[in-house]
Amino acid sequence: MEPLLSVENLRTYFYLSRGVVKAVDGVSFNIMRDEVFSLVGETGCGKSVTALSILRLIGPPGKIVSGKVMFEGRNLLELNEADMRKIRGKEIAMIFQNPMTSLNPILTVGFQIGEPLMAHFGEDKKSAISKAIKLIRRVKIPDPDIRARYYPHQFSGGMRQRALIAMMISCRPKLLIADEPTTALDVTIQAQILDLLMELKKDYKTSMLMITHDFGVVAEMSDRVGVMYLGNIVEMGEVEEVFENPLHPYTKGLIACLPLKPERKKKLEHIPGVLPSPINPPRGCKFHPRCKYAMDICREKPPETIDLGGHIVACHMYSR
Amino acid sequence: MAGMLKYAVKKIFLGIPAILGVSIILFSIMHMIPGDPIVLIVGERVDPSRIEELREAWGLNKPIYIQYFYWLSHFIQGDFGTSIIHRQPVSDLIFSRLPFTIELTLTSLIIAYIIGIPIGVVAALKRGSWIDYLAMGFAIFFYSMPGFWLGLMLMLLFGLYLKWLPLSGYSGPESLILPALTLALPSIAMIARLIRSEMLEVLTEDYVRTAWAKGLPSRTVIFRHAFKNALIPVIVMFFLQLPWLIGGAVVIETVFAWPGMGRLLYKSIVRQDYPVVQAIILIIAILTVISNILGDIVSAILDPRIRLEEAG
Amino acid sequence: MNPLLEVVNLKKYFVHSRGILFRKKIVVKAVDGVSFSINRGETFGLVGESGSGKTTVGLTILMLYKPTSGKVFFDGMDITEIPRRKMKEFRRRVSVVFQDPYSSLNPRMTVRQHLLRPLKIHKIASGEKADELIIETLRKVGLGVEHVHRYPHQLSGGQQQRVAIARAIILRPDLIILDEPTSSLDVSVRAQILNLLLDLQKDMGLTYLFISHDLLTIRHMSDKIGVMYLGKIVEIAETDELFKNMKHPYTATLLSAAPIPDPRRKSLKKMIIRGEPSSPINIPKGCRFHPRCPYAIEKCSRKEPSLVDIGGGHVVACHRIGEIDVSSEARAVWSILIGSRQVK
Amino acid sequence: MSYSRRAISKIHALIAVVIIVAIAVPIIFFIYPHLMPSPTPQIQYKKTLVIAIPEEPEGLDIQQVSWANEIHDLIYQPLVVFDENMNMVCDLAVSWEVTDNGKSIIFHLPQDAQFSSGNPITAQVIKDSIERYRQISPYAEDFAVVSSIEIIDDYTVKLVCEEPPAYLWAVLITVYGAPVDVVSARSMGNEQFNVEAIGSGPYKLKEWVHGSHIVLVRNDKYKTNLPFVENKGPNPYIDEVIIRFIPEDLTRISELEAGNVDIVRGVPVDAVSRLMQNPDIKLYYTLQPGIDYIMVNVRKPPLDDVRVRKAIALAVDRDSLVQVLENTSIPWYCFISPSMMCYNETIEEIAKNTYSTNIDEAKSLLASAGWTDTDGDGYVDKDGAPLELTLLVPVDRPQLKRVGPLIQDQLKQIGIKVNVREFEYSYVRQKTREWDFDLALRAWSWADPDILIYLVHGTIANYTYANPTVDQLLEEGRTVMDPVERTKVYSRIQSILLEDLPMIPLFVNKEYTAVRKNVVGLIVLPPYGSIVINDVKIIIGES
Amino acid sequence: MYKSKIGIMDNVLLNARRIIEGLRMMFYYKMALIGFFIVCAVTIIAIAAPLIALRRYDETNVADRLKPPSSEYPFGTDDLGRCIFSRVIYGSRIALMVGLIVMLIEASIGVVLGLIAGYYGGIADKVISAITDIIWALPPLVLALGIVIIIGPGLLNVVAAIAIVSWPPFTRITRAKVQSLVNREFILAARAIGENNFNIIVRYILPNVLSPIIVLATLTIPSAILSTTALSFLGFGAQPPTPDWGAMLAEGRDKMIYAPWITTFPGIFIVITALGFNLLGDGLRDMLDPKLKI
Repeated sequence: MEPLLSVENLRTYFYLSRGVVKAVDGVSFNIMRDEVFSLVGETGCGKSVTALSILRLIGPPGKIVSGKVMFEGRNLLELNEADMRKIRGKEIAMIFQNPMTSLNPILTVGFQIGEPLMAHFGEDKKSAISKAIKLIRRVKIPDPDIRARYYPHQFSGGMRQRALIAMMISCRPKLLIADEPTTALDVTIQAQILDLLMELKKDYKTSMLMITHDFGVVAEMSDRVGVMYLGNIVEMGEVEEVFENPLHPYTKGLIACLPLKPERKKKLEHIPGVLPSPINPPRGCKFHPRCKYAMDICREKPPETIDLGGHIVACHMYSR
Repeated sequence: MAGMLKYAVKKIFLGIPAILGVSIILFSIMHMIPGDPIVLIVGERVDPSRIEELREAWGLNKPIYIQYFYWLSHFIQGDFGTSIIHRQPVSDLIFSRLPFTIELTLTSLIIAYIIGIPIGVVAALKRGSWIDYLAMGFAIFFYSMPGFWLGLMLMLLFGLYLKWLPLSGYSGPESLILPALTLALPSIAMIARLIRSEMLEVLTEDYVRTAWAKGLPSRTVIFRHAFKNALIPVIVMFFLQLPWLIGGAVVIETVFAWPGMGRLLYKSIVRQDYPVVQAIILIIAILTVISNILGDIVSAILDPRIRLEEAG
Repeated sequence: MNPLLEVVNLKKYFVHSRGILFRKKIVVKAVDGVSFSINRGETFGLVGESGSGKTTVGLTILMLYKPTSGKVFFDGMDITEIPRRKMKEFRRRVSVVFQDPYSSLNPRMTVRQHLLRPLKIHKIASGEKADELIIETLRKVGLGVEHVHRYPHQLSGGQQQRVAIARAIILRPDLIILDEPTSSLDVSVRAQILNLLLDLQKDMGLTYLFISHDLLTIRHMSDKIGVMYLGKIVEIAETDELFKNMKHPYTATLLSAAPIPDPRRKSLKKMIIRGEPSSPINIPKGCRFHPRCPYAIEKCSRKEPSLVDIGGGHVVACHRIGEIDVSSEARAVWSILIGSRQVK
Repeated sequence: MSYSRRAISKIHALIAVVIIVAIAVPIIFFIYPHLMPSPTPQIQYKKTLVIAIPEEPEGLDIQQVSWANEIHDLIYQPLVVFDENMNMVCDLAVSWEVTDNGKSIIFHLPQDAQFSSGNPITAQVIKDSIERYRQISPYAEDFAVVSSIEIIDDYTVKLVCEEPPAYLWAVLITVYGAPVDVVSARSMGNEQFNVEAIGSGPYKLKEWVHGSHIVLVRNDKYKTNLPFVENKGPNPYIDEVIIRFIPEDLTRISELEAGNVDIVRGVPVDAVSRLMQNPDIKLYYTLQPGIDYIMVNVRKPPLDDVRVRKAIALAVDRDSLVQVLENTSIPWYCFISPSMMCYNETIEEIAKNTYSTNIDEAKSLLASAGWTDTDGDGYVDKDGAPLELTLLVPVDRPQLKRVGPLIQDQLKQIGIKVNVREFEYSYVRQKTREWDFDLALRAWSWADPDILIYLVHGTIANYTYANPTVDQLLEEGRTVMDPVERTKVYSRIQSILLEDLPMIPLFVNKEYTAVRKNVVGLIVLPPYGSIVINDVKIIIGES
Repeated sequence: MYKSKIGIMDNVLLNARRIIEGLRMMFYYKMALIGFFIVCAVTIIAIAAPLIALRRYDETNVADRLKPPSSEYPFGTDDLGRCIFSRVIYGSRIALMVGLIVMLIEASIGVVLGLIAGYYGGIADKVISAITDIIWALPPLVLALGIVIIIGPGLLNVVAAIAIVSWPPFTRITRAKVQSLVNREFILAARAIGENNFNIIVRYILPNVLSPIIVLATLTIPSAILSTTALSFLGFGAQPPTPDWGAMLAEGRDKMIYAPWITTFPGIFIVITALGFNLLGDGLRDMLDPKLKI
């Protein structure tokens, strides 16, 4: 089956005065229709930049250097700005991490939710806002008629995230990118929002790209997962498969170091060392300085990605 | 709006101690100036005994605090007193000049904003490009120029050589252009700087990114989501600058023989005309309080966060 | 044995004036009557969501905030009213590690200066001796001499947190207040820091007050846990007891709502409670949790439940103890967790 | 940003347009009328005379102000004035006579004289006017000598004095001595009268825009007895006189050159040579009735030593000073200038011979006073202390401000270290009055030598200098009516002062009035350069 | 201060790297670089003034007055026959001195008050803020004029007067910045280890508010130079024969038409110097804190 979105060998670099940061350095993955795909990784691994690159929302000093982002047969990276604008919000929508700051403080929530409708379907303000009210009801904010006239600061964090979701599903996008949608929220609210997202996904038959650092969220939400480390996907596969049978030493380490031992106050497994500087990443496999299985070849040569029957891994241990 | 009114009244009352403070400090400063206004104003052929008589006649021989309370009690009743130098009611001297001052100040501020805001916005959008450098360089150039030199050069160029504009004085709206421009050109840099940094800040805000991600046209993103937000503090700044400029135009008023208050204030300080100085400074202080209130009200109108905080 | 720290009915209200136009006073009841005690060498976990007041408890115990009322006994002395001289002693014996390591270090001070200050203030050491102590302490937290002259921004998040910990232990304190020490760190680093904290506790005989919103981390670290909601503790118990036999609906909710890193979790129903926490400005009458509680009855909105000891030091503040069994669901989740797979 | 570059460039275009519009629209809007052959220029030349003066007057009531200016000249009409040769002639008065051995002056008034308000000018009015002056003017002492004012009939008034009032003429010929409409003043109150003063001069107040200008209109009731004007009534050629206050010299002169102003008073030194070359401009000048001088604190060592004062007088190179002033001044050595009464050329000759620049003599005088340069630092010293003096310079007297540093440099040549301190003139005067100074640059303008009583009289003047002989002579000078005898008295005073040197004369300024060529018939009268515009016509169309 | 033996080299290298990094940043911000070069040039001129100048700055020569620029007098002479070139060169000393002294006074008053107001809050904050607001609302030039009249003329008095009336921006910036810092965790941490208020202000807060202060201080220098110019225009500037650019400009303005060199050269030097500091300040702001609102 044709994937909805196919990212091929995407590279996005940031040209800073200190040097070049290769934030995304050759990332490839597919998202099928009606699928939830997660990108998981620690701070600075490039998962957010990947998402922003898909929508071409990278501003200077960042630049998409190469690669392809195929969406319904079109390479988004080659579209002109006007066509790209038609994609954003309408075909592919994105929810950002911090609901507190992602809404414009001087516009009403209803108006902001209606804005994509005005921009993409040429609706007038009145009908856009009346549709916005329906959307607000849909994301389960009480009293939608009144709330539409509220300003963001009158909303709590959870409600703002709901409003953002309403805004982003207003044009019934085919793909919804959620960049750490619950990180800034409390546990109980987080559960509500994740629940809402899953419900909407089912109703609207939207595919989702979930960006998170939280393995819990990944496990609950996704069908497939890609694990990123320093600009590369090191492992990718069905969620159950990756969790049950992690192949890459990094993935193994991450899962092992969760504080889930039956006995408390015992030492946890951990990945030694620190994240290397993104400006001067290690030669060869970027993970090798922290890898307890590192071999000589790891220091020399970046590993190829190996497809082990839908479970993809980039590690020399598995190369033939 | 009733609330606003209530607030304004309250704020003015709160401003009264500050204004009183200003007036007391000023009164003492004026009396600290060595010298005696009468000796200063009269010419050579005056008898020393006559000076004493005048001092008594004009109430200048009383202790300072009595002079002050006398002056204050009259001021409260709307009597600004009599100028020592001009022997005329201070209110006449001031209120005939005030319209000119406000006209000049407002015009120059508006010019500065009209030119400064686009420069700042372009500089912010094109940060680090030659346009940024050029725009800010241009603005800073005028900012670095002594005001009277700029004024005299503009006057000689447009008034004397090209004969495009009136040289000086007030003879209709076109005579406003040169002094207003002289006053405005240096302020452009300030405003451009401010709007630039506001824009830079707003452009990195998450909600601007959200707006891009919604697929809004750039025009909408930049104006509706970035510029509007960046403008709020700049507009509030407008009101805060207003009183500051009123007394600050001494130099420009002198160059262009503009009948404003700055020149009167300057002359009155130099010649120790206490009642005039006191009255002008107090008016400026009151204007400051009023413009602060206006600034608050405007920012409340523009920014729902403040507006609703007050209402709720 | 006397507890090292005893908090009795601690209250901390913040009074703000809000509004530019119409100023009005707003009372935020951040901590509204909290009592617990920590024994020497023990770790007490304080868990709760944002706004529950757990951080304020920590800062008030440290006397960085003046308590509105209540008492804090440290090693038998009431530190809410001790003289300045004694205060210094208290400062030496109690230290703190904050959540965000970058903002808890002065960006304009090197690692050495950070560690030297406490030594100077408390006149512990100076000169060469101080430097030796600094290096020794850095070694203890897993840093080397090469880090001595670095500025915080030249260190990674984990290293920054190690510096913060080094600062906290350099005076050899008795009690360390750990305010979400790992929640801003990445998973791989988090484990390192947790291990370090455990090591230090063992080596130095430290007592911890461990504040976190993450039930799993807090379970791993604590001997005893208090669950906070809107400025009050709703449940306190020994860790194992709490997880096996949680009584308060909120405690159960917290565990159930947390995303569990196991795909098998998908098959279990989640306990999703409605609404959002009320604001500490506007605390609901009766049980603070009742507007969101699935088990709430009429009484809950009327009367505030008090903490009841149900045996073995397990105290709960709920009107419906015994009537409902919140832990069956939690136990199911728990079994998945504890039956954690082994990583090959 | 990559995703919006195109859009931003559109915004640029938009913003550029906004800027251009913001700048261009006002310019086009305001300039357009100027580019068109506009039939309505802003200032009308034919019937309106525009005069630019540096400072706004304090007030219009001549009896309340401390400085008279051009506006008062036009609003008021003295009884008598000096003509161009400094002979006394009638203005308002028909005639005058001196009686009672010079102790009384009788003025005869015209029978139909009126103020611009229409109130008649009678003997009673003259009396009331002088009485009012004695009450409220800062210069009330001017009439102190008048013991009583007798009304002989409605049109004859007699000023009776205790002794011959020699110096009273100096007041009477100025606008200070002009009658004011006392009846109106009484009904208006003094404050209001100061704004809307009424006199009997050729023009009356129409409008005073504070800080900007005053508009005067023709006083149709004006009549004069001035012998040297052709037009003895209202000037039909000038309906209005606009007096603009332009403090900045360059602006004032530029306005004249641009043709927006017909007459400029207070022509700055720097503009004189330039204006002389301008074919569109005529320059008139009168000589300052007084001198610019250095006042010396004779009580303060080392200036209490006359040798030091003389050395200073000898060290100052007045020719250089004048050169720096573009020759708009004349070097001066004695205390009475040619445009003052009792001027004596011989004294000036003697003074010039005595105090012409002579560095060597100055140095030897200093040496004889014990001041020599022992440490070779270029400055003389005595008992280890260098000779260091502070020179107060008034910033608002352009001539004095300019020569300050030059005098400093000249005194350096004889080894005196001078620190220049600049203040407003009034403040310099205050400092000297308080004896808190070493040297101060000062000036006066008053045609009668009686002014000296306010400068060097031991008790009246209250300056540092006191000499009983001088005091006595000054008092005598007030009472001598015969000009020749009076000149002798003041010559004696000058001789003593030249010996004592409490003041060191520097120069006498030429006071210029710049007028556009097409303004004809203007008369500038000594000693104060008052302008008489009875015969003025402004011809337009003439280049 | 005692330095650990181990790591001294490390430290040296570290600091060297920071300086190089700073200079490299400067190159990245071209405006700042231009400003920096101008400031350096003016400073060099000021230091080397006796070597560059052709004559004494107070040497009058009436015979050579009002000479246009020539090989003998590169910038011409003024109405007293003084060499404008030499005066302009010596004037750079005055300008820099004025700028630096004003900046130092303003910064010390403003920063101290700002630190107190921001750190202690409460009544101290209210009082200081009120004073700051009042002073800032009054026209600074006129106020400075009044003070000059009280304390008498002279360059140092002018400098003091300007400084006394224009410190409020320092207080405001410092106060705002301090307020954003006082509840930061490292301040809490400092209090937790027992630092007293003085040490917290000096060691923890001050270094962190320094960057906006440096920017503001740089921008204060040109405005001080321009303020003295304005006071000179009103007749209250430097006392003769001080070769103050502003005084030269103000005194020569009547001859702007027929002896323009008297004003042109000091004017150009004022503009260039002020431009240099302004560019440097603006560039520094871009480097240190682009969102700073000054």
